[in-house]
Amino acid sequence: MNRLKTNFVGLDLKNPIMTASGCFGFGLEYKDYFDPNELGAVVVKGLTLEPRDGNSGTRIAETPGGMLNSVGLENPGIDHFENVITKEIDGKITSPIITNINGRTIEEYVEIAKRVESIEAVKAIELNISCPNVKDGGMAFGARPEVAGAVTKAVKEVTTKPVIVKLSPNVTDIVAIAKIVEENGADAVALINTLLGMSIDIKKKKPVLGNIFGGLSGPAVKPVALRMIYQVSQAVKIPVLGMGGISSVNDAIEFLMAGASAISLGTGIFMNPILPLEIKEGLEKYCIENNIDNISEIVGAAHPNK
Amino acid sequence: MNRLKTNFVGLDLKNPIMTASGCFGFGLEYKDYFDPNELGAVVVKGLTLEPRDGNSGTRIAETPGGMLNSVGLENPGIDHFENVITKEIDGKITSPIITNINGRTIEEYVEIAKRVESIEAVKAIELNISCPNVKDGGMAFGARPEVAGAVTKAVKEVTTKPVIVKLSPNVTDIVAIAKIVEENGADAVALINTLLGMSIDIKKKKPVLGNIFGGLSGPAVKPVALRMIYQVSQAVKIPVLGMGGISSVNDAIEFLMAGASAISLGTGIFMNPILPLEIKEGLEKYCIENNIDNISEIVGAAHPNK
Amino acid sequence: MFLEDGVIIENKNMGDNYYLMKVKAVKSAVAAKAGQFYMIKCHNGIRILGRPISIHYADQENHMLEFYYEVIGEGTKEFTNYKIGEEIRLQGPLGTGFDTELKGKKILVVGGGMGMAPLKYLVESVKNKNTVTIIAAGRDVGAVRIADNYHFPKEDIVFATDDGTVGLKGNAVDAMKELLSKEKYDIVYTCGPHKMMEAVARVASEHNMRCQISLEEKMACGVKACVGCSIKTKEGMKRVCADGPVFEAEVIVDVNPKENTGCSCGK
Amino acid sequence: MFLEDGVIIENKNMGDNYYLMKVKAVKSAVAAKAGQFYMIKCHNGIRILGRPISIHYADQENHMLEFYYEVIGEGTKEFTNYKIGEEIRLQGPLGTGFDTELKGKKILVVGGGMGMAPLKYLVESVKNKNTVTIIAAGRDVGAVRIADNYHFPKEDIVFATDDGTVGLKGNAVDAMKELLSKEKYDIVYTCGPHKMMEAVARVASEHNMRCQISLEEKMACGVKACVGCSIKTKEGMKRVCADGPVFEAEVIVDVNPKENTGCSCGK
Ligand SMILES: Cc1cc2nc3c(=O)[nH]c(=O)nc-3n(C[C@H](O)[C@H](O)[C@H](O)COP(=O)(O)OP(=O)(O)OC[C@H]3O[C@@H](n4cnc5c(N)ncnc54)[C@H](O)[C@@H]3O)c2cc1C
Ligand SMILES: Cc1cc2nc3c(=O)[nH]c(=O)nc-3n(C[C@H](O)[C@H](O)[C@H](O)COP(=O)(O)OP(=O)(O)OC[C@H]3O[C@@H](n4cnc5c(N)ncnc54)[C@H](O)[C@@H]3O)c2cc1C
Ligand SMILES: Cc1cc2nc3c(=O)[nH]c(=O)nc-3n(C[C@H](O)[C@H](O)[C@H](O)COP(=O)(O)O)c2cc1C
Ligand SMILES: Cc1cc2nc3c(=O)[nH]c(=O)nc-3n(C[C@H](O)[C@H](O)[C@H](O)COP(=O)(O)O)c2cc1C
Ligand code: FES
Ligand code: FES
Repeated sequence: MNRLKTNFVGLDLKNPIMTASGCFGFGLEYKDYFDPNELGAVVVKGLTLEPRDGNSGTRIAETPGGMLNSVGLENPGIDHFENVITKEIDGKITSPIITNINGRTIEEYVEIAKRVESIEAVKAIELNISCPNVKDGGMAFGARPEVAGAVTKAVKEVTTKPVIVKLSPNVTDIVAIAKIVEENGADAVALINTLLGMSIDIKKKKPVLGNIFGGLSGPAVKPVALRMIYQVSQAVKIPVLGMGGISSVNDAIEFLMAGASAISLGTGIFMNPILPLEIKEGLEKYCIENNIDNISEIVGAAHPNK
Repeated sequence: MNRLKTNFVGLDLKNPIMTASGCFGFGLEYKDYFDPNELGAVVVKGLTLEPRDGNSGTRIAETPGGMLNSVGLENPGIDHFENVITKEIDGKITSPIITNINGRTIEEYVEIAKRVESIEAVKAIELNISCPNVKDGGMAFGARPEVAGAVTKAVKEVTTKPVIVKLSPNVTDIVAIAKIVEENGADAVALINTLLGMSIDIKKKKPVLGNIFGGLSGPAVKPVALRMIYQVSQAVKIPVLGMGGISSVNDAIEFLMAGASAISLGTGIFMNPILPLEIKEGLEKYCIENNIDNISEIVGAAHPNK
Repeated sequence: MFLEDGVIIENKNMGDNYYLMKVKAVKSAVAAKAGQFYMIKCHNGIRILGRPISIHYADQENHMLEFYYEVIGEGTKEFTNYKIGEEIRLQGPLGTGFDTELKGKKILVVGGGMGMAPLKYLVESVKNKNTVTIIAAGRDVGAVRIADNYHFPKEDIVFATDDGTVGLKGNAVDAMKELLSKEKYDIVYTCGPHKMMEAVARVASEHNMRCQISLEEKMACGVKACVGCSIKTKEGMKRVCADGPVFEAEVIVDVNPKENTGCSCGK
Repeated sequence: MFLEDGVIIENKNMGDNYYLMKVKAVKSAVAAKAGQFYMIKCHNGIRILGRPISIHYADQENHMLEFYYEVIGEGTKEFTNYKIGEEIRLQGPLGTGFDTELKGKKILVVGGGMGMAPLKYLVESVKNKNTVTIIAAGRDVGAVRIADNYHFPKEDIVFATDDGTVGLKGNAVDAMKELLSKEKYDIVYTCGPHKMMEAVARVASEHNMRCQISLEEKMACGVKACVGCSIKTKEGMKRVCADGPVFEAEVIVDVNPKENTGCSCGK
């Protein structure tokens, strides 16, 4: 009996454990530490239409119990992904591949979604709406409900693949945004992306990151992630992919109980490259010890009605 | 030469080090560890018109590099503060006292501000707008610019004491809120209050806190606090009182360089009861070693124009 | 109240998940009073709050403090790795302990499991001027093994275990009732699972005995600065860290029992 | 690449802020190649990222690795407290090291300060089949003391210090130019402050010599999964953790010098 078997947005997964976009390259980078096919799904680095060099200067800063990154979506572009990377991973990664897609305008999102549509290996799309919307004065797509709804709708119209909309936590009301992307056809929501933060080099009297600001991730953000997942999972009917600081089996259980149907591991893998395996084994053990036939039974267990 | 002497909202302070509301009781609780008169100012526990018992159930949860609290504004009420507490601390605390005030409606804020106006010992008001606004469907006063502006204006109209408006970080655009409270007469802004978070007890399958959600504070939130202080201090002309995770001398310097004219210590005091003294001595040493006549010279040093 | 860096001179497993830590700490050992506690700082900075641990025993002459602790989560697990010679930062002594200013009284001490930790020093503080009877209750023999560490004739301790592996098969209240059927006591001190203490307090009240109980709450500051540990009592809100952890049972028990403001002790 | 728990067998101060740590780690000692590095996990969980530290020396027979480190911040400060017998988690060996597949060449090795750390094992890996000359440069005598730990006759090492406390009074490039005025070399390996390496690379290029340089960047994953350590090169974006840390100087130097994408090494 596989107690971890999970169906998420129509995909049959061995388990509810995925990788967080941007923390697992394109799937093979950690293969010396564990077999990526042990994962429920592999979410790859955020892609854009054109290749991007990302931000200049220092891009990583450690913070207490967390880290900041300002890689700025460095990626080889959708062409390279389609023509080179999918070939490199072909046969080597049999777990479903999910691409994380990004644009500067709704048109760019639509364009890249169309490109992904024809890539067989890709089983679902994670729509990252945390990026600044250049047409909207640089405020993130995910910051305004109408805009979040519009981009979701536009992408849904051009793809048959399930669309998981990845929400930014840097908002006053994440529930409102989750609801509107649900209304506009999202198959699931993923949360949380990074919290906007910064760090200062007191010797140089300058921000540590070349880009000044960066995204905060890791254990430090866990309580915020759990709160948002708990709120959103009660407000929408679509499933939630939970992430933000998971670094142990107990953390994973907390996220499931908060209402995440599946989880993504990011910074936790940097801290411990075999974390996905440890969580997989830990969840199995938890099910056996607690007489649980399937891990999905604990999803949302901490909700008030349970 | 006192290199730490600072003027903040018209108050002459020995140094820019204050306590964070709710983390230092009413000023004498830590007196066995250090003399509270070593502080630039003492910000006392949030007060309401009526005494409040606060939230029931567990109110404290530790999180990675941080903590959650849901004390729910337990406080003895303004009467008790005026009639009993000000007498208890009279003569014992000579550093300026700043009261943190809270209401459920604008009227309540006005009422309590009027009461504070007549209390001689209180040298300034910290207006906490992170509480839910009962008349506005429970969304925090600090979450909507118009409301934040309105409460600031109403309080300013009934007091002659400087008003420091304390902002909630749980918003999409903290700069917009800072600007509107500035326009409405705030003498300074204080940030950040706690990030809304939660924690789950996986054995009980329930939220750890009786109130489900709580406020995240401590080192974990430092990067978010620094980012917001950096943004706000460049956008407004009034001074910024910075806080959120300060637990070392270097942290204090980071906050000053980010643009805070003064700093408050909260959770860091729980971690190390003599932190305020260590920071005071550390800042003095920093000034001497770096040939700085007054610590205010480094305020905003990390800003781009510097 | 102060901060002191103590030096660990012993830190050993006492069976199951129980550990005894002996610390050399001059000021702390002298200042400690029965029922008070120290906040012990974890070395791992990811855990920012001190762990409240009761004074198990204080040897004022040799400047030594004993802590008896159970591994519950990551913090107490971390404690088990501390080596002899390592320093730990103590904040304390904190709180209001037991009333030990008694003379010529018949005292009944009822401990349940880890609740027996603070009672060793209580017994030391009152046994010379009073007559003391001790009930040591727990799940099984492991849970009451802490009594071996008391400076008290083991044969004079009344044991009660749920599984009967040692002493009476039954709980603390069963043992208490049995004693009360034969003897009268002036005061009961109790520490253990909240439900046990409530039951003990009720029996005490039925017998018109004064009863002091020791509570647990999650704490951040330990000095009544954060009101995180506040509980509702008959005398209004009280801070477990400062007004307690020891309270007169009558101000605590039966306060709004539907509201979960009593005690976080989930045992 | 793998994870291994090594056991510390030595961890001593080498003067100033410099430390030498010897670790017993079977797989790691055997797998290590000159110029590669390990990410060392801090014990204090508040520091979540591994610290990249070069392989100073690997004794394959005795399964021992040497790390030579300087205290920079809290992480390396923490390292100094690790005791003999304590375990440390190593992730590695990571990255692309120096080209050590040379035979019969005249090799010039130019190290500056802590940049000399990876060069010990480089020298060990090439000295038998080639002729090696070493320049050890640094601020003062303390900064070049690391050379004492090389398995190389000290009198054959050319020292250069800014303050002249040992060897030539001058920098690495001064020493290099002096050597080049007398001799020809086939290849230069260099590691040290970025400005020094750039200057060394320029001189090498003027003399038509191949030059390998070893870069530093802040890292999160160490395995090219996060692109945090990416830098712009003449061959496009490269990851210092995997494509480097050792690069041919020509692909790095003079790339868009106005953009701060080169190297975080602020020394
Ligand atoms: C006044 C007082 C005296 C105590 N004396 C003893 C003693 O002598 N021996 C002993 O073994 N235990 C004692 N405890 C309980 C002890 O404090 C907890 O077991 C310990 O804090 C658990 O820490 P952890 O990191 O292992 O557990 P975790 O559950 O990982 O801790 C998470 C957080 O919750 C807090 N916490 C968890 N359980 C409790 C609890 N029961 N009470 C208060 N805070 C808790 C921790 O301090 C920490 O902040 C006492 C508690 C109080 C309030
Ligand atoms: C490939 C490589 C090999 C290295 N080899 C050695 C060596 O053999 N000996 C040695 O003493 N040092 C070496 N360093 C530098 C060493 O990694 C840093 O000095 C160390 O990480 C500082 O950690 P800290 O916690 O003391 O400092 P902090 O400044 O507190 O560290 C904060 C964060 O920045 C990172 N960081 C700080 N400085 C550097 C740096 N120069 N390079 C990369 N990350 C940095 C830390 O890893 C940490 O994530 C090497 C760096 C790299 C990239
Ligand atoms: C180095 C790094 C790169 C990231 N890149 C992306 C990205 O390209 N697209 C995206 O949606 N999220 C990206 N993220 C966010 C993560 O996918 C994840 O949402 C966040 O880090 C919180 O999870 P964690 O704490 O487990 O890392 C990135 C995070 C990190 C640390
Ligand atoms: C236990 C506790 C109680 C608090 N009570 C108040 C309060 O009454 N009013 C208020 O404005 N902020 C309150 N705060 C927020 C702090 O003043 C501060 O803004 C926040 O904790 C961030 O700073 P820190 O990380 O240094 O603690 C409280 C924080 C804590 C931890
Ligand atoms: S722990 Fe802060 S008031 Fe008791
Ligand atoms: S450190 Fe992650 S790609 Fe190099």
